[in-house]
Amino acid sequence: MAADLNAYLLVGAVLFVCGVVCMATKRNGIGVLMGVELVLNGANVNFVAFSRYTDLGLDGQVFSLFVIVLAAAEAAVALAIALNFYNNHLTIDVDRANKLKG
Amino acid sequence: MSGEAFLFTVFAAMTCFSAIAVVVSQTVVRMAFWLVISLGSTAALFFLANADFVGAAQLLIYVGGTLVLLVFGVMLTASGPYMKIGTSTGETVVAGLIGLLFLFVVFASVSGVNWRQPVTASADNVATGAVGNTLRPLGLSFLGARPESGVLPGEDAAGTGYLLPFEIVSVHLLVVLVGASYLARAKRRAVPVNQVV
Amino acid sequence: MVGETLRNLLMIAWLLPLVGFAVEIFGGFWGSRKSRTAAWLAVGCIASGFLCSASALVIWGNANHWSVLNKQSHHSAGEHGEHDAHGEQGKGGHAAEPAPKAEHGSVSAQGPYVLTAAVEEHAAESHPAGPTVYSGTLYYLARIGSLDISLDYYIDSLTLVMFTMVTFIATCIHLFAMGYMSEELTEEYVDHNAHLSNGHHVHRPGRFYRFFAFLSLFCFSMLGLVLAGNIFQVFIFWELVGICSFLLIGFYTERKSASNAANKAFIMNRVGDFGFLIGLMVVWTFFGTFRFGETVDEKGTVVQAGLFQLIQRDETGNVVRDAESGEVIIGAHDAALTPGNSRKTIPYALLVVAGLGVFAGCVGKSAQFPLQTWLPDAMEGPTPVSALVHSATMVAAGVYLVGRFYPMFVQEVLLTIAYVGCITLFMAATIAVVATDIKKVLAYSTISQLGYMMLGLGVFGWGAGLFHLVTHAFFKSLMFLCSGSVIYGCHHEQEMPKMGGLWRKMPITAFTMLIGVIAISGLAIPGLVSWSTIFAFSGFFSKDAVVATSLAFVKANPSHFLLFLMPLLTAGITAFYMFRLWFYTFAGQPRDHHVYDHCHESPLIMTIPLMVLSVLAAFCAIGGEQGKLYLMLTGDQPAHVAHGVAAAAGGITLPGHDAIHAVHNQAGTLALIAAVSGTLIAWVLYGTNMVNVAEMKRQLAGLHGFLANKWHFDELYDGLFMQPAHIVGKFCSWIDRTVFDGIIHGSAKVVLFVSKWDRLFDENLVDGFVNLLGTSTFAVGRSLRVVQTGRLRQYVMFIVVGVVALFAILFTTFPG
Amino acid sequence: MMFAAQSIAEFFSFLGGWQYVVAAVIHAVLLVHVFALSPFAFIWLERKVSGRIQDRLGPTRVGGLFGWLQSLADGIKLVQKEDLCPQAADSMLFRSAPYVVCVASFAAFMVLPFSHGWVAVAADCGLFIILAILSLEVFGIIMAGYSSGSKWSLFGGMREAAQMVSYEIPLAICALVPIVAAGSLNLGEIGGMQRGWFGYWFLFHDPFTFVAFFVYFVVATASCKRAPFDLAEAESELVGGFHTEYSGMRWSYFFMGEYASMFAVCGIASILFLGGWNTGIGPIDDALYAARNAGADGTGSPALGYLANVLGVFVFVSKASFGVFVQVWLRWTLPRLRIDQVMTTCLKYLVPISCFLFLGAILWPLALVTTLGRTTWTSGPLGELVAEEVRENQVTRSLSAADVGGVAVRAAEGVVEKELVR
Repeated sequence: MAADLNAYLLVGAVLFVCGVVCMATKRNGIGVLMGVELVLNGANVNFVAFSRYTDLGLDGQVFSLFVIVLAAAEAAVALAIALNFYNNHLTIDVDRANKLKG
Repeated sequence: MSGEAFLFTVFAAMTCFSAIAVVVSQTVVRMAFWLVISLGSTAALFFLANADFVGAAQLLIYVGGTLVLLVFGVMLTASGPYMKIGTSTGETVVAGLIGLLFLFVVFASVSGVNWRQPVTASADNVATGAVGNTLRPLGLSFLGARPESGVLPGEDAAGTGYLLPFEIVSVHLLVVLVGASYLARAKRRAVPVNQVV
Repeated sequence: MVGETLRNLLMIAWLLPLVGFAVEIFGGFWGSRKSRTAAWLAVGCIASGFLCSASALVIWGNANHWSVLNKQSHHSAGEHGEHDAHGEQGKGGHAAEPAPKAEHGSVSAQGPYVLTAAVEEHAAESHPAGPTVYSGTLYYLARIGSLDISLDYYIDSLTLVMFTMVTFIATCIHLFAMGYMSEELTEEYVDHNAHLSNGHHVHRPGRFYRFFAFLSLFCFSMLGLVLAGNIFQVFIFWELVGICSFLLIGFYTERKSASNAANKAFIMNRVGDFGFLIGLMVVWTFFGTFRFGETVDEKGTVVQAGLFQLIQRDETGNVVRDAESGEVIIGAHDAALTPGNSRKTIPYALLVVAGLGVFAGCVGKSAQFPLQTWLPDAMEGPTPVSALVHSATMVAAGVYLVGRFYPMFVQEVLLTIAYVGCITLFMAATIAVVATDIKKVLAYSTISQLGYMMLGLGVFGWGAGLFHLVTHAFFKSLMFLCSGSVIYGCHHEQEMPKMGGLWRKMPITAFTMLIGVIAISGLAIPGLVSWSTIFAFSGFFSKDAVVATSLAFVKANPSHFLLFLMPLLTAGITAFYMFRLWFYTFAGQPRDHHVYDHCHESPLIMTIPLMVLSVLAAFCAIGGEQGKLYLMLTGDQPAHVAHGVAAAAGGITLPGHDAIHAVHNQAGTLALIAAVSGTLIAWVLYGTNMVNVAEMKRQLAGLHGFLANKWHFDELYDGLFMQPAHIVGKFCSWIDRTVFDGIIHGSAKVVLFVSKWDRLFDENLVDGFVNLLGTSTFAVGRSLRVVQTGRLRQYVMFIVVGVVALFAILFTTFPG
Repeated sequence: MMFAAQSIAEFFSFLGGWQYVVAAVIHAVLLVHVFALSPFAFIWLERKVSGRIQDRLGPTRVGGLFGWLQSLADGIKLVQKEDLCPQAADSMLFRSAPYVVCVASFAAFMVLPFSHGWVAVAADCGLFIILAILSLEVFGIIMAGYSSGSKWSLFGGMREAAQMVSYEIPLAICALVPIVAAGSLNLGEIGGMQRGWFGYWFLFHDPFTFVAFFVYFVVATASCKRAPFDLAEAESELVGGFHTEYSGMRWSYFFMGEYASMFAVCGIASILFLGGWNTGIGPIDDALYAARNAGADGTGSPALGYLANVLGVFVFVSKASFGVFVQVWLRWTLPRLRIDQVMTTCLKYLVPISCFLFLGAILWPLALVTTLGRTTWTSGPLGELVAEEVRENQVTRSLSAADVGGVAVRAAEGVVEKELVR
C-alpha cells in the first residue's frame, strides 16, 4: 500500500465510519463520545493528508489543530453532561435519555 | 515498497484495526484502550505525514488529556465492575451493515475524485509546511504572520494569519473549562429507583 | 406695607384652621379617642387666628389714623358739601386716580400685591371718599383662555370686622364645644337617638377629634370666603362652607333625621347656587373678570380693572348708562384712565339678572324665603354647630355677600332683596311663636333676623344691614350656646314644654340667655339726654338702624309701606317669642320633674364662653350709629352709599343720610314700643298664669296649626316640586319600561336570532375549517411522532442512512 | 564515514527508503538494552542509598563490588516468577497495561539528545513530543488499576491518574520557562546554546528560570509518582496501589518504566537548565565543540568528534543520574503526603507559582531591554551563542528556512520596536 493521498483518505474514512457505527451502536454514553472522537480523528487524518499531499499547505495542519482543541473542549463538556445525566438517572445508558420522545 | 510506505502500512493497519476494535469491544475501558492505540497510531501517521507538531498535539491533548478524561468518566459513571450495556444483535447487525454501506460510499467517492496533483517533498516546499519541520511556520501563522506567503504581520493579517481564530479558540477553551467544571459539580443525587443496567 | 401686613396676618388667620384640620384628621387622634388634644389644637388655631385678625384690625385702624372712628357724624348737614366734593373724585373711579399711581409704584415694587387705593392721602383728609381697599393675588390656580382662576384677597373694613367677629365667636364656640361634645370622648358612644333595625341603639366609637376637625375646616372655609378677592373664589369657599355645613349637620350620621337634614340643607343650597352660577356666567361673559379689585402687574400698571371699578355710578347712585342704547357702561368714562380695558356695555336687564343670580345664592345660604326650610331642620346638628354655622357665620355669609357685592346691585335687585327679607322676617317670626323646640325657636329667630339684615341692605341701608349682622352674630351665638347649655344640662331634652324654672338650677345660663333675649328683642331704657346716651343692648341699635332706614325709604316711596310695617310688627313678635322662650324655659314652675331633677348647670368651660359672649352681645354696639363698631364697619363702605344718596334711582326715591337721620327717633320709638308690647304679652302669657295658654292655643287652632306647620311650606314644596317630580318620574318610568325596554328587548331578540344563525355558521363552517386544520396537523404530528424515538443512536443511524441515500442518489444521477 | 553521520538514519542512507526503518529498529534495540539495564543500576543505587540513609549497609550478600549483583539476582528472580492474572481481572487489559507504561516511558528517549546531534529524532518540537509521550504513561497505569479487579488497584490507578494529569500542567509550564529564554523547542538546540561557562546555563539565565528549575524538579518527582508523592502505590494504605495484583516480569515492567521516566525527566531537566552535555567549563566546552564540528564537516578527525560526543554523553548521563540520585535521596528523607495534600500542593501552589514564573520569564527580556538595552543580564556570549546557533541551523537547513528565520526575527524586532515606541 503506497503512502499517498488516497491511502490516508481511506484510513480517515475507516476511522470515520468506525466512529459513526460506534455512535450508533454503543448504548454507553461514554462510548458514544468515543465514537465522536473517532469521527473527529478521521477528519483530522484527512486534513493532515491534504496538508501533506496537496498545496493546501499549512492550513490543513492548523485546521487539524483547531479540531483537536475543539474535540478536547467538546469532550470536557460532553463528559460533564454525561456525569450530570448519571447523577440524575443513575445510569449512563443513552437509550434511557428519551424523556423528550414523541 | 519503501520504508515510509511500510511504516505507513503498519500504522494504518493498527489504526484501522483498533478503530474496529473500538466498535466491537463491549466494555468501555477496552474501548478506551483500543481508542488509545488507534489515536496513537494516528499520531504516528501524522508524524509520517511530516506534521510532527500536530502529531505531538494529538498525543498530548487527545491521548494524554481527552482520553484520560473519558476514562475518568467511565469510572465515575460505572455502576459496577466491567459494566456492559449490551446492544441487541439485530441492531448491531443493522448498524454494521449500514456502516459497511457507508464505508463503501465513502470509499467510492474518495477514489472517484481526481485530486489535484500530489505535492512531492522537495527543498522548495519545506517552508510551506508540506514537508519537514512545521513548528516555526505554524507558530508564526498563529501569530498572524504567513512568512511562506510573504505576508508580514499588520500587512494583510485578516486574510492569511490565524491570530483571531487562535484567540477565539483560546477563549472558547477557557469558557468550556469553566462551564464543564460548573456542570460537573457534585449536585444532588437522584433517589436510586429501578436501577436498570 | 400695610396691605402686606394685613394680608399676611389674615392669611395666617385663614390658613391656621386648615393646618389644624389637616393635623386633626391625619394626625392619628383616632388612636386616642379619649384625648382632648384635637380640641385644644383647634382652639389654639382659631384663637391664634383671632389674635391675628384683631391685630390686623388694629393695624388697619392705625393706618387710617383711627380718625374714621372719631368722626361723630359724617352725615351731618354741615359736611354735606364736602362729601359732594369728594363724590366727584369717587365717580371718576377711586382706583383710577392719577395721584395714587405714584403710590402704586413705590408699593408694588415690593411685591405683586398692591394697595389699590390711595390710602394715606384719603386718611389724612379725615374721612374717606371711597373704600380703602387692599387687594391682590395670592396664588394663580389656573388660566383658561383669558380667564384667571386665582386666589385673591380683598381687604377692607368689612373683611376685617368679619374676620375678627368670626374668629372670636368661633373661639368661644370651640371652647364651649369642648364641654358640650365631651360625651364623644369615649370608645363606645351610645347614640340614643339613632336606632338600628333591631331596635337597639347605635354603638360607635366617639368622634370628638372629627368634630373639631370639621369645625376647623369650616372656619377655614368661612374665613376664605370673607377674604376672597374674586367672586369665583367666593363661590369656591361658598361651596366649601356648604360641605362643612353638610358634614356638621350630619355629624350624627347614624340618625335618619340628621342625615336627612344634612341632605336637605345641601340640596336647597344647590338651588340657590344654581342662580349663583348663572350670575357668575353673566359676570364673566360681560365683564371678563371675576376680581373685585383691579389687577396690577409687577410694575404697578393696572392691567385690568376690577368688577367694582367697572361699574360706574352717577350722583343718584344709579349705574351709568349709554345715552343711545340704554345699556350699562362697563369701564371708565375715560378709557385712558383704565388701560387694558376698552369700553364695553352690558344690557341693563342682564345686570339685573346677574344681581338676582348672586342674590339667589345668598337666599339659599341665608335661608331666606323661599328657601328657608332647611335651616330649622339643620338644628339636628350638635348645638355648637348651630351656634357657629347656623347663626353667626355661614348663614351670615349670604348677607355678607350681598354687602360685598353691593356695587353690582341695581335698584330692582335691591328692591327684590328688601321684599324677600321683609317676607322672610315676618314669616319666620310667626312660626317661631308657636315652636316648642328651644333650638327651633332660635332657628326661626335666626331666619327672621337674617330677613332684617336683607331688608336693611335692600332699602339702601348698607351699614344698617351689616351692623345687624355683627350684633346678631354675637347675641344669637350667645343664645344658641345657652340653649346648648340647657340641652346639655337637661340631658338632650329640647322641648320647652318639659322645662320651666330652670333658672334655679342653671343661673349663669339663665342670666346670659336673658341678656341675649333682651338684646335681640331690642329693649332699651330711653335715655334722658339724647339718643346717644340711651342705654340699650346691641340688638336695639342695629335693629333701630334697619327700621329707621326702612322708615326713611317708605317715607320716600310710600307705595312700599309694607317694608316698614312688617319689620315693625315683627319687632314686637320677636320680643314676644324670645321672652316666651325665656319664660317657658327658665321661669315659672318645673313642668317635667324628671327633667328638672336631673338638670344641672354646665361646667365652667361652657359657661365662660357664655359670659364672654354675653358681655359682647350686650355692649358691642354701644353708641349705636356713632359707636365704634358701626363706624369701623362702614369705614370702607361702597362709594355710592358712603355719603348718603338722596335721589331717585330706577323709579325709586332713595333716602339720604339726612332723611334717615331725621326719622331715627321716630323709628326707634316705634320699634321700642313694639318690643315692649311684645315683651309684655309674653310676660302675661307665659310669665304669669293669668292666661291659659293651652286654651288659647285651642281657640286659635287654625292659626296655630298653620304656623306650627311652618306655613305649610314643606307641604307646598312637596306639592309643587316633589309630587310633580314623582308624577314625571312615574311617567318616565312607564316610558322607560314600555317603550325603551320594549325597543331594547326587541333588538336583543333580533340580535339573539342573528347570533343563533351566526353561531351555526361559526360552529360548522368556520370552526369546522379550523378544526380540520388542527386535526390534520395533529394527525400528521401523531404519525411523525414515532420517528422521534428519543434515541440518540437511532438518530445517528438515520443520519448515516440519509447520507448513504443521498450519495446513492448522486451516484445514480451523475454516474462518473 | 560512520562517525561523520549526524544520526543513524543518515548513516544508513544507502538503504534508500528503508533507512528510517533500520534506524528506528537500531534505536529501539539500543534504547531497550541500555535502559533495561539502567533500572538495574538505579535499583541498586536506591538500595544502597536507602541503606546508607537508614544507617545500614544495603545489599552485600549477593556479591560484586558493593553488592551490585543484587539487581541481577532480583531480575532473575522476577523472570522466574509465575505470571499471575487474577480471575476477576480483565485479562487483556491486565496483560497489556505494563507494556503501555513501558512503551510510554521508553519512547520518550526517542527525542532526548544525549550529546550534540546524538538523538534519534531531532524534532523541532522535541520538548513538546517528549512531554506528550510521558503523559501517555498514566494511561497504562489507569488500565492496570482498573483491569485488576481489585479496589486497591482501582484506587491507586485513580489517584495516579488524578495526580499525573494535574502535575502535567506545572511540569509543562515550568519546562516552558527556559524555552522562553532559548526561543526554541528543539532540545538539541537548547543544549547547544548553553555551551561555555556554567554561568550560561539556563539555570542562571534569570531569577525565574532559577526558581523554575526547583519547581520543575519537584513536579517531575511527583509526575514520576516518586516519594513523597507515591500515593499511587502507597503500600501502607493501598497495599501496592495499581500494581497490587501484578507479579513477576509484568510487575518489573512498571518499575522499569518508573526508573526510565525518572531518568527521562532528569535528562530533560539537565538539558533545559543544567547545560545538557556541556561540562560547564568554558575552554573544555569550546574545545569539544570545535572537535565535534571539525569531525562533522570533515576538517578534523571524525574519531575525535565522536570521542567528544561520547564525553558529552558521559556528562549528560552523569547530570541526569545525579538527578535520579536526588530523587532517591528525597524518597528516604521525606514522609509521604496525603492525597489531598498532593493535589492541593499542585493545584493551589505549584500551578500559580509556575504561571507566575512563566509570566516573569516573558516579561524579563522586556524589562532588561528597557533598562540595560539588551536581552540578557550577563553581557557574555549566551546571546551571541543563541544567534550563532540560529545561524548555524539556518546554514544546515534550506534557504527558505533561513528566510523564515529572518522574517521571524524581523517581525519580532518590529514588535519590540513598536513596544519601545509605546
